[in-house]
Amino acid sequence: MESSKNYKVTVYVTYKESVLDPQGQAVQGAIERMGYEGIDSVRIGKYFEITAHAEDGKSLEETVDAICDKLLANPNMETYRYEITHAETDGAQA
Amino acid sequence: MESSKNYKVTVYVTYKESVLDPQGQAVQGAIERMGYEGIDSVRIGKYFEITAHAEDGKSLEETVDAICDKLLANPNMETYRYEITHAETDGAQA
Amino acid sequence: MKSTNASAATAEPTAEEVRDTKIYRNWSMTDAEYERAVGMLGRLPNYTEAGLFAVMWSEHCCYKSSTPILKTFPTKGPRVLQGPGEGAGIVDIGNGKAVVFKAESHNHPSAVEPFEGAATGVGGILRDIFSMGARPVAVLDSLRFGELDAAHAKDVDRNKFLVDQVVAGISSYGNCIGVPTVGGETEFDACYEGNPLVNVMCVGLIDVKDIQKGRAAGAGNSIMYVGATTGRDGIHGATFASEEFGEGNETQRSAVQVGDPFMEKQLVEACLDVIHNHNDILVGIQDMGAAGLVSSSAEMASKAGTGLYLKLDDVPQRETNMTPYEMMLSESQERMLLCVRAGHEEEITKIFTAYGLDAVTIGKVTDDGKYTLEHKGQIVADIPVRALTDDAPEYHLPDTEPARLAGLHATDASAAALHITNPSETFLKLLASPTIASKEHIWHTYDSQVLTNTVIRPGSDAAVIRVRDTETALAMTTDCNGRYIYLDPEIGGKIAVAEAANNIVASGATPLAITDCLNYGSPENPEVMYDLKRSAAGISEACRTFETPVISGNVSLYNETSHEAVYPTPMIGMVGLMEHTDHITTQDFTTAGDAVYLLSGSQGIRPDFAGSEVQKLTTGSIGGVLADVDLDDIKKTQDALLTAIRAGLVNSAHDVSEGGVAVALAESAFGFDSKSGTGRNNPQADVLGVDVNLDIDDPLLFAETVGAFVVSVPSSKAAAFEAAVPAATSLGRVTDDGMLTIATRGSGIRVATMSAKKVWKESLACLLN
Amino acid sequence: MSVSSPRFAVIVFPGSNCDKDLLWGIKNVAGMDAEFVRHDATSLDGFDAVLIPGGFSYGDYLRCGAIARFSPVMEEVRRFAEEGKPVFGTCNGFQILCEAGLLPGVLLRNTSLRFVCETADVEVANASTRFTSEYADGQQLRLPVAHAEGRYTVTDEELADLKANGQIAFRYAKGHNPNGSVDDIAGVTNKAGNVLGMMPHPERAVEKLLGSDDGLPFFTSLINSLQ
Ligand SMILES: Nc1ncnc2c1ncn2[C@@H]1O[C@H](COP(=O)(O)OP(=O)(O)O)[C@@H](O)[C@H]1O
Ligand SMILES: [Mg+2]
Repeated sequence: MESSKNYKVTVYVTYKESVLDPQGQAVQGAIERMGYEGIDSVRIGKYFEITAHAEDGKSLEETVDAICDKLLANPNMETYRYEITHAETDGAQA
Repeated sequence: MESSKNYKVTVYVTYKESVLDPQGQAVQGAIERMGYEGIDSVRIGKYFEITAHAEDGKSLEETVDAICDKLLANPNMETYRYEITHAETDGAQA
Repeated sequence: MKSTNASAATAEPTAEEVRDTKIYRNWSMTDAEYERAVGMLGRLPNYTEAGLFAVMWSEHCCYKSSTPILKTFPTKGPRVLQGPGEGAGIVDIGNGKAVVFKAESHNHPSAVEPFEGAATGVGGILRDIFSMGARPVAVLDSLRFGELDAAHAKDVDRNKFLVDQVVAGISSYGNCIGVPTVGGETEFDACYEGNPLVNVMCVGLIDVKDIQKGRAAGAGNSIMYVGATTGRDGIHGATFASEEFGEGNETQRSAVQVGDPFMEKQLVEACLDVIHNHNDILVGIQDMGAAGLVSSSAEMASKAGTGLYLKLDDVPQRETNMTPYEMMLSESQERMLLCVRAGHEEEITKIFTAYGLDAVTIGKVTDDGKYTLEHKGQIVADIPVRALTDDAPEYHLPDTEPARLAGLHATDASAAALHITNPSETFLKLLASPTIASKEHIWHTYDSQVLTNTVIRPGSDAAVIRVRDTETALAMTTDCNGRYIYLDPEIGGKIAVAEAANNIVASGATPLAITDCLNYGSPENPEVMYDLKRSAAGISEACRTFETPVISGNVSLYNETSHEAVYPTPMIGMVGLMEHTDHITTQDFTTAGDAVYLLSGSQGIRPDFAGSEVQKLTTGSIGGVLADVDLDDIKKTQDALLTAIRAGLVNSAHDVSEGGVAVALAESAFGFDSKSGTGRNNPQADVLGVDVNLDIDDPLLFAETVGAFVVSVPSSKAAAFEAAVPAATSLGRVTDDGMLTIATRGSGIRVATMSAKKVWKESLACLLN
Repeated sequence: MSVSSPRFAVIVFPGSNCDKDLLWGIKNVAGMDAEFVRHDATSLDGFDAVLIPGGFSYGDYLRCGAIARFSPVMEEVRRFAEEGKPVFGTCNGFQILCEAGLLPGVLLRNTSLRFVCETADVEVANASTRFTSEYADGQQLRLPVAHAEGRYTVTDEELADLKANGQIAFRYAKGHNPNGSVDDIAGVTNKAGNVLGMMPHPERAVEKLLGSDDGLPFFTSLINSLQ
């Protein structure tokens, strides 16, 4: 615990390309009806802001992988990616 | 239209700090029950992947500002930020 | 006519390659079926055509193994306007109105993707109802899951997850589209662990004059596609549903579709608008369900004896470069197919546009009896319509008595009785068992009142919906105890129908007809065929006795995980007609001082422990000889009860089922919130109790005698009730001392109503945490 | 009430699903002159009151009510409200009115994270509005609720304002808050008192046959205020 560092993790979960995204469609339709031009497609995803502590980026990465696979994303229809940055430092990529 | 360029816009919408996020709390609880350690907080937001075309980044920015203010985020409880990148080019920040 | 293979752009196998590689086997088509298709065409089918045959001849689409059995069901009756064969069955309910209903399974999709699987299950059955021209007015869900305690489950977390997600899927779709979910059933048994059952029933109302049929008649008329665009989702979903689960089926997961209840809401309104206001230009309408475009269009042509010419380039597509094969087999949701009188396409398009939907012409009705598909200027399929539909194979598969039966029947079911030493304790454990415990945790998340017709919400024997502009109402329920059928398919089949009828009658209605979902294992297993045949025989016999023809239904086979089949589970959905809303009765005691009676057949409460909850609880397994039921006797009891209810003599009625008479008495005393607006705040409900004396031994408190009812009667009407129902046994009174006091020849039960209720009410939420 | 019966508009958005219930309540049960008005209508001429139904407008796919508020008819509803005429929204209707800024606050996901369908114990917090005059202050009602996003949320200052101005029309009874709303708030009005939104469904409680007619005085209050 003494040696553990603080991290910020951002996880992005989106539907796979082939999966229907009714929410995105609804938003796109609304934008069109509001009269804004130039919006070609909208897809909606989830976005998680996580604060965490770990000994190092490597071990945190393992945890985040597992959490994403099992909980945050549904592998049947979603994909995810994430970024881990040091918190309270200048935000170097882990 | 001839001079219009393609852009990718990513919008992030999150609850303001002061707003209770029971969903984020539930996810955090689930992570703990699954036995993963080191996760200090989870907040959930929305994430929009938009493809758009516009004459230039400036005019697109105006549109995106308006869409975010009026539709994608509710200023009473949410804040947003976005990134605009050129599509089909090397992805320079707009 | 030249029938070329798919365009050079896609590297689809040639007809010869299809034959040589036997790729059709991946689509669950046998070599013999392939040869049959070759024989019908008089040439080798190309890739697209082979795909069409495979999917149209899958169990899910053509019921090739179950048709001979379905033919044995009674399907006719004086009120039946439409029996099996259309999207849903229809029964006349007087006043120019009819009730439309059907049930459908979504077991396999729900096993892999529970939320979307269950949600699209709701969407699918709704389309069956409104495609007949009816407005959907109620949904019921019948669910089976693995056990919720670690001791009896392989993966208890997965089971909990499935319950959570299936319920969330149903609630999300039903609530959003605005059709109340008013009832259902939820049971738990280890056999459903790898293969949960998700059956959904939908009930609709229609004016008889508006009844539609799925017909593509009149050469030259247009075939129009409406609703969502077609994507690659769910390709071969139908054959997927007809395959048993094995370990390595992960890759099938792309067969799952995503539901869009908002789109479907618009689709309901638009379709009903066309049916009600533009019927002169509508020839036929059908939903795109299993096997999507090919199944709906081929069936519409087959029913009208016509042919079809479809231009696939005009099919609205969500993804690029879709092949004919993909388009025809896609199971994208929220799509309908219309046959429209030639020249009126624009009118139709306009109506759909007003609802924010696309409607496009994708083909024409022809008189050549052929099913012809054009894509990118080439003919990609050219098959006689009949070959795909009427001439699908039909199998009379062999059946043998299951080996399990001898062993099960050798068990002495009365052994369960020996374990009951403290009836109050057994009683509380039964109330906490997830199959008996209150399902409030589930139906609390279903909007059961939208459309403002729901008189009785979930929580009583049957749900009740009033029929506007009449004095009548409809009662509805789903029922099936798979354990009984596992022990004895034929008797179990009878019981499933009898229990459904008991629920309808207890609510004050006359049973009208049933729908079913026949959930079984692989038909290639002769033992499964035996279960199927025998339970169908039992169902048929009961349907004759109760005068409830089978007007629609659904077969779901291959419900197995690694060759372990679920209990044979033929879900029965029954609808009854209430002559007057004054007759509406619930299971809840209403008034302290009311006289409590037991109505049962001529034999009273019997030691029926085989397959009972108490047997499972005390011995850990089920077995024994299931006692036969005297259907005529049950019918007599039902008729007597109905007469008493209609005469206004009855304050509450509840049939005895899982947990026996003790649980039935307790549930009546719990005074639940099934009549909207009563219950929780009814100060009486907190203090109601019962003080009765049953002249039986303790264990019989939990015996599951079919056809028994617990009835409460205002004391002022006791004499009239006894005159009307001479067979009723007086047990005692409803009290206001807040105690359940059930005396027997033994020690009986004495427990505070509120503590029993707490156990019953909170158990499921606790187990699911 | 014969020729001069007030006319009610029931707004229909794509995805509204309590529109028929609201029309049935005001027209068939309360006997008023009422009509559906589509989301793309551009006039509310001739109507004396506007009712916005529950449901899932546009699937509620972004935030509840967020898309519906941009429907053409909402411009008219705003004008109508500014003229001091009565506008009522229940459930999704409440959410739309909040999103449109015609009422303060927002409605967030229930703290239970689950959809809740039950008959709620509701208390009349202010019986002097034009929507509640047939009730008494503190009167207990049994009204159905059915929603997943009904947690009424305002800032502390806004809450103080609501209280000071008597804008809180309904509260859930103590201990029976189904969604985690701040201060047990079930329904609020705007400052002027002519716009009211509430999560409970009074239109589901206008017939004894369906369990409760506690919602009927709500509509008679409104009707009386128009005569
Ligand atoms: N999944 C469900 N959805 C809706 N209602 C349910 C569900 N499961 C059970 N119920 C309701 O709970 C009550 C008790 O169900 P059940 O024990 O199956 O009754 P019975 O034994 O009388 O058939 C019924 O009102 C039923 O409709
Ligand atoms: Mg029952």
